[in-house]
Amino acid sequence: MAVDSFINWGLLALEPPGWGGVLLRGLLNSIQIAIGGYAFGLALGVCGAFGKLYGGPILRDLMECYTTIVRAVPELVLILLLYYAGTDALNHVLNLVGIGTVDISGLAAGIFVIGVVQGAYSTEVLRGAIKAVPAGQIEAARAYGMSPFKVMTRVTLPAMLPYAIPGLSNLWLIATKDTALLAVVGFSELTLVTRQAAGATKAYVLFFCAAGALYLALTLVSNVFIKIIERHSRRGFVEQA
Amino acid sequence: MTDATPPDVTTHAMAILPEDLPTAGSFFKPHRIVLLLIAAALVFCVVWFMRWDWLPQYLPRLGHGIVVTLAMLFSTSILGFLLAVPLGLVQVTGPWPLKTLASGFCTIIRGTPLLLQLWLLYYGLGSLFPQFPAIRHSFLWPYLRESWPYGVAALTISFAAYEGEVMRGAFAGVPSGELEAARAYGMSRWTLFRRIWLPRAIHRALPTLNGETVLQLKATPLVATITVIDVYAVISKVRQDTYITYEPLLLLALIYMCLTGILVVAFRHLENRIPTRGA
Amino acid sequence: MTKPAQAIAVTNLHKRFGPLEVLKGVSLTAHEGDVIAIIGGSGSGKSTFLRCINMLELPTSGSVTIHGETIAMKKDGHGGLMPSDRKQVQRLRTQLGMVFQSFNLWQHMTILQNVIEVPVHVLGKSKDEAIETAEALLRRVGLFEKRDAYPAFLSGGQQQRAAIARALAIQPLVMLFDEPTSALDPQLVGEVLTVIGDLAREKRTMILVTHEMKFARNVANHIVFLADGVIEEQGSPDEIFGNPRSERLKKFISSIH
Amino acid sequence: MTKPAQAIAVTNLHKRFGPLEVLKGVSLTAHEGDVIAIIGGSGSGKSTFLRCINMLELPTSGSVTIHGETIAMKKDGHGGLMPSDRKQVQRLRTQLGMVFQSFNLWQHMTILQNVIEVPVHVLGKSKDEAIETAEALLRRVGLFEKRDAYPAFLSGGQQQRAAIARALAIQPLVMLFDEPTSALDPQLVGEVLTVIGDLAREKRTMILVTHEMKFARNVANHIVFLADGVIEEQGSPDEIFGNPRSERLKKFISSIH
Amino acid sequence: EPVKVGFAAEPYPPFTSPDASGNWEGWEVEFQKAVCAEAKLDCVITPVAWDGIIPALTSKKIDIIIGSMSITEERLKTIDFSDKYYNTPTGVIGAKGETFEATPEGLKGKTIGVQVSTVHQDYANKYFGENGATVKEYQTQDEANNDLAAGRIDAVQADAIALDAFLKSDQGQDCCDMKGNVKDDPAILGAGVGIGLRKGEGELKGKLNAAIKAIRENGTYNTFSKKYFDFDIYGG
Ligand SMILES: Nc1ncnc2c1ncn2[C@@H]1O[C@H](COP(=O)(O)OP(=O)(O)OP(=O)(O)O)[C@@H](O)[C@H]1O
Ligand SMILES: Nc1ncnc2c1ncn2[C@@H]1O[C@H](COP(=O)(O)OP(=O)(O)OP(=O)(O)O)[C@@H](O)[C@H]1O
Ligand SMILES: [Mg+2]
Ligand SMILES: [Mg+2]
Repeated sequence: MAVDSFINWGLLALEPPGWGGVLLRGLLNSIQIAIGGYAFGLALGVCGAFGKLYGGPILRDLMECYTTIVRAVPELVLILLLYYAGTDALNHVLNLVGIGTVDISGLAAGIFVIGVVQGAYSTEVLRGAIKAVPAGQIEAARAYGMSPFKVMTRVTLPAMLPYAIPGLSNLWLIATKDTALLAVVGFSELTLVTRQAAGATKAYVLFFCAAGALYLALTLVSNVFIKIIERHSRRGFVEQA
Repeated sequence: MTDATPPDVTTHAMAILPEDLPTAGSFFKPHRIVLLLIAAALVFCVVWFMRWDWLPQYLPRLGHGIVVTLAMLFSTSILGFLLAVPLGLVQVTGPWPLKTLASGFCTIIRGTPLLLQLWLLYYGLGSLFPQFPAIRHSFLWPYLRESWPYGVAALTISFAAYEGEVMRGAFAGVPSGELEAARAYGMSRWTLFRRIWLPRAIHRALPTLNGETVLQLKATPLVATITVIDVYAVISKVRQDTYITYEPLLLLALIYMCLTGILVVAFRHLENRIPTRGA
Repeated sequence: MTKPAQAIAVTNLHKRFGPLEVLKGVSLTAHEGDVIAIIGGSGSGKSTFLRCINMLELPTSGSVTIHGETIAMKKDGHGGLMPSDRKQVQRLRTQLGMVFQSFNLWQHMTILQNVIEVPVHVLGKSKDEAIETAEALLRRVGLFEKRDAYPAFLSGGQQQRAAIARALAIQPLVMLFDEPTSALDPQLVGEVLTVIGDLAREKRTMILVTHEMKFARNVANHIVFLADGVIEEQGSPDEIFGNPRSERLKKFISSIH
Repeated sequence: MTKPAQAIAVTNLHKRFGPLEVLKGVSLTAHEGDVIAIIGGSGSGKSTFLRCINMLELPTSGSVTIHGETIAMKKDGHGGLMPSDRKQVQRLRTQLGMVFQSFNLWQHMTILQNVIEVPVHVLGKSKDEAIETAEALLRRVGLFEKRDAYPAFLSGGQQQRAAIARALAIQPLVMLFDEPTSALDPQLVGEVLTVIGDLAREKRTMILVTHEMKFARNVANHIVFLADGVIEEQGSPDEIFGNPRSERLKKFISSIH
Repeated sequence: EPVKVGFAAEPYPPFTSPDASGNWEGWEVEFQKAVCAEAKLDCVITPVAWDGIIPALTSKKIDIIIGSMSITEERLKTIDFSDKYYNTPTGVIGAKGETFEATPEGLKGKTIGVQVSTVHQDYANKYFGENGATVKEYQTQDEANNDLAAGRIDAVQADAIALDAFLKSDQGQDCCDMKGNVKDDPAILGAGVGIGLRKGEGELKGKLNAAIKAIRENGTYNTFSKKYFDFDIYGG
């Protein structure tokens, strides 16, 4: 019987009673969270990397703690902790400053959680990339009278991109896959809706394979864009064999 | 003559590595004492004001859970690595059908979430097995009934795919001169592989292997979602039994930090055994 | 003959790296139109001296005056000095066109973008105006055709000429050259020296650290021999090369030939 | 005087890389105790010739005989040859001790492990015996103290001496050296040449490609000048250096001095 | 101010199950609609992971739980409950062809699946686990049913109604049948299912209690219950 449903392609139809539409909406959710979390993580990462490289000793140690903890604790545990404690703590803080509680949507919480995890990873990637920029390039900028902010925006950041892009693109692929972990907190992204669909129809193999194909497609499409971005960022660099 | 390949940037960004450990000498600085005091106060608050009365009752189970986690980690890393070597090798020298197969395998596994692979194996494949009486009555059934074989399989496959990529790079990166020297002294292909190419590739890949193993540790809690009782599952149970939200999770984070720390220190020892010069 | 205005005056400059005192009181004045060549053995502190002038290294003591304006310094609490007014340093740096030994062109910009970067983003010139000046400068150093290429695709000599154009684009009071040819192979040295020689003929104020003695002799009107952190001897090229007095300088010159 | 036995005989060797014919029929015989130096301009095919002897490059045509045993070859279907018996090649290769320009020591093994690797794992000697021989060899090349160091921690000259010990450890009939000193800076060249000179004095059969003409003249008993894929001239050192006949050799020798 | 109604994001027929258009349906969904309408609350349904449903409540991700949550002593330490809105017996199912009773003796040596952090887990541990059975915990009821069908476990203990719905499904019909109800133990199995809410929200609790009472009295409760059950689910 399960063998029948395994080849029952009708279950994947976009319109109900097919579950294709549900899966696609789940995928959309996953992509939204991945994009949001990635962008938030990148912003954290830029601050983190500069904090770690140029901050005072205390800031540097705090950043070190942040990246160490995130890199030592499984994402799944972090996601649980942040999902429950993070929003709780945020509301506590808001309460203290007297703004009152805010209603944190699952989407926002998901973005926050993925963002915090990604933030630590991209801190490390960006820090490595900034350190790879030849010191002379930054020195030259200073020698011609650029202010520290100008040095950062005009030279350091653009010059480190080629070194950062491979790492950052891997992080993007990781972000898309980490959204699956939000299934354990009941957020209806692709993996959870897949499980619901599979549970409701008992066509496990079909739905898990379908979801796998969607994730894979997302990865492959991302790879195409990554290639383009990489090529663009490496203009000005002699190709290394 | 630097030969220490830096670990893959992403692995480094995601996993603590031996080089991240502070040395005792560089660690103590004036402001650190203040930070340590604040941290100590924080820990004190956590211990004092939060609920820990459940802990003694669950200690034996936690111990058991840690053993399961470590068993998962070591068995899947070793099995995965054994698979990764041929996966990497055929991508470097194999005939094209094998090459395509291996790189396709790596792409697919690396392109989909581990959680999904785990569920596909356990709920998908696992629910197909009982429909075949031949399987149901074979000697394998007592194992196929359990959930841990599926966890081991999924983690092994995933590790093999990630490590296969690493080994591909490592095999390709062994300087051709060293292989040529081996050939010039009359080594057969198998001796060359066993004595020079493989150890040299592992030597090169060691920093990345370290990182990937830490990542593998971080992936193990996923098996709790298919009813394997690892340390994560024990903590879930504590939470569900007691309805305490944060304390068990904090303890869990601490446990994983300790496990990671131990792993990293072990790797530092391993790395120091074969010195490499340079950056 | 009235003396031209002072361009740079360095007074009693000391610089210490930890236990090592690299500069032990160096004073030097450059007037407008001067071409000063600094020579000396490896590790004698030539680069450090040049980098102290535009505060890429902070001196331990002493003062630097650019066009009559002394850089305001304060104690940094570790026995050294630091600029008390960062804005002032940034402003004065735009009067010093530094050319580095290793070019230090910005790799993510084309040659033209490299040259207009500072005029547009630091000096606040309009982009059109900057491009016009830049193209004239690039034509002058013979790189007009390469203006849209990225630095990595240029030969060392071309890169160094681009770096010179970049420094000239800020219309500096003084050009500082730190061994501008020593990262180049002999074939490429010539093209860069030609450009610098042209600048000297135009009476552009320059301070250059160089190992090319023949070139220094031809181009500079004043030679400074640095040894062990002090100015061991200085004077006109003919004095220095034709009639060296100190033992050290004699030895240095003989070792070069 | 009876002629010593033939160690290596190469007959009419051709080697083609795609459209480029690098070796156009080279024949050479080395008897036991011969020290043959191959000289020639860059790209003349010296390395290729040496690598063809132990089949690191497969010749397009021609034959190689080692100690009277000819390497059996068959057509590879692309217009070249390939060994018909891989085992034979492996066996004969253990009679040729190749020393590479870039050392090619195995980086994951200590020096001692490098030296005993082939005796133990290819020749099947006992480990103790291999260690004994290896230590004697290392003592001879002056590296006994370094036997437990990894190659990356040795200077280039030390690495090359270790590579020579590794090649000697297989007790080869013939040592093949491919520019064993050209990856070294001048200071380090001396120590390696001393070791090779010692080997020559012991009447060990050697074929060496070198750019050190003075050394070749002192050490070799036969010089081969390769040009454009053929042996342009060969003879005793005195003939070659004292009385070169061909125009090319004359030009080559004058360009070296 | 909308009230967020939490329940487990997993199929739990006939109480809650998703359909292919992503909507949730079932008896409990209708009950929730009726209560909210009666109490004039603006309710939004918010599926969450069962495992984290109480933390979600205390951290205000949801405001009330309408998710077949039994009222127990242990839970009352952390959260508050409305009056019960249904109560059903607890059953045990097993593979067809196997014959055993839903008693400690009958289940000795067997592996019995329960959903984690349910009253059934506590009950099974106390009555079966301590008498020679292996209790295996599942994150969702669906997984437990599924593993029973796959032959990985021998029995499943749960709410009799939920089990009944499973037995009526294609999969359940093929594999399993009801082995009977377990002996009641109100101390563990609780006093029925109530709406969970945070402590100290007396006003909301009052509204909900009143609404439950009202729909019971005005017949709404019976009307929608008839669609799903042919007996009185409210229980005695
Ligand atoms: N940042 C630094 N930290 C410590 N020591 C330094 C630093 N920069 C330079 N030194 C030391 O200061 C001394 C002078 O260096 P400097 O680069 O000025 O020499 P130089 O005259 O330019 O030599 P060269 O001709 O080799 O470029 C050297 O001994 C050098 O090692
Ligand atoms: N694997 C190869 N594929 C194609 N061409 C090759 C290959 N190896 C060598 N060649 C070409 O063969 C010619 C001879 O090379 P070879 O290395 O034998 O010269 P050589 O005499 O050793 O020169 P040098 O003194 O520079 O080492 C060169 O033109 C080289 O480019
Ligand atoms: Mg210098
Ligand atoms: Mg060669």
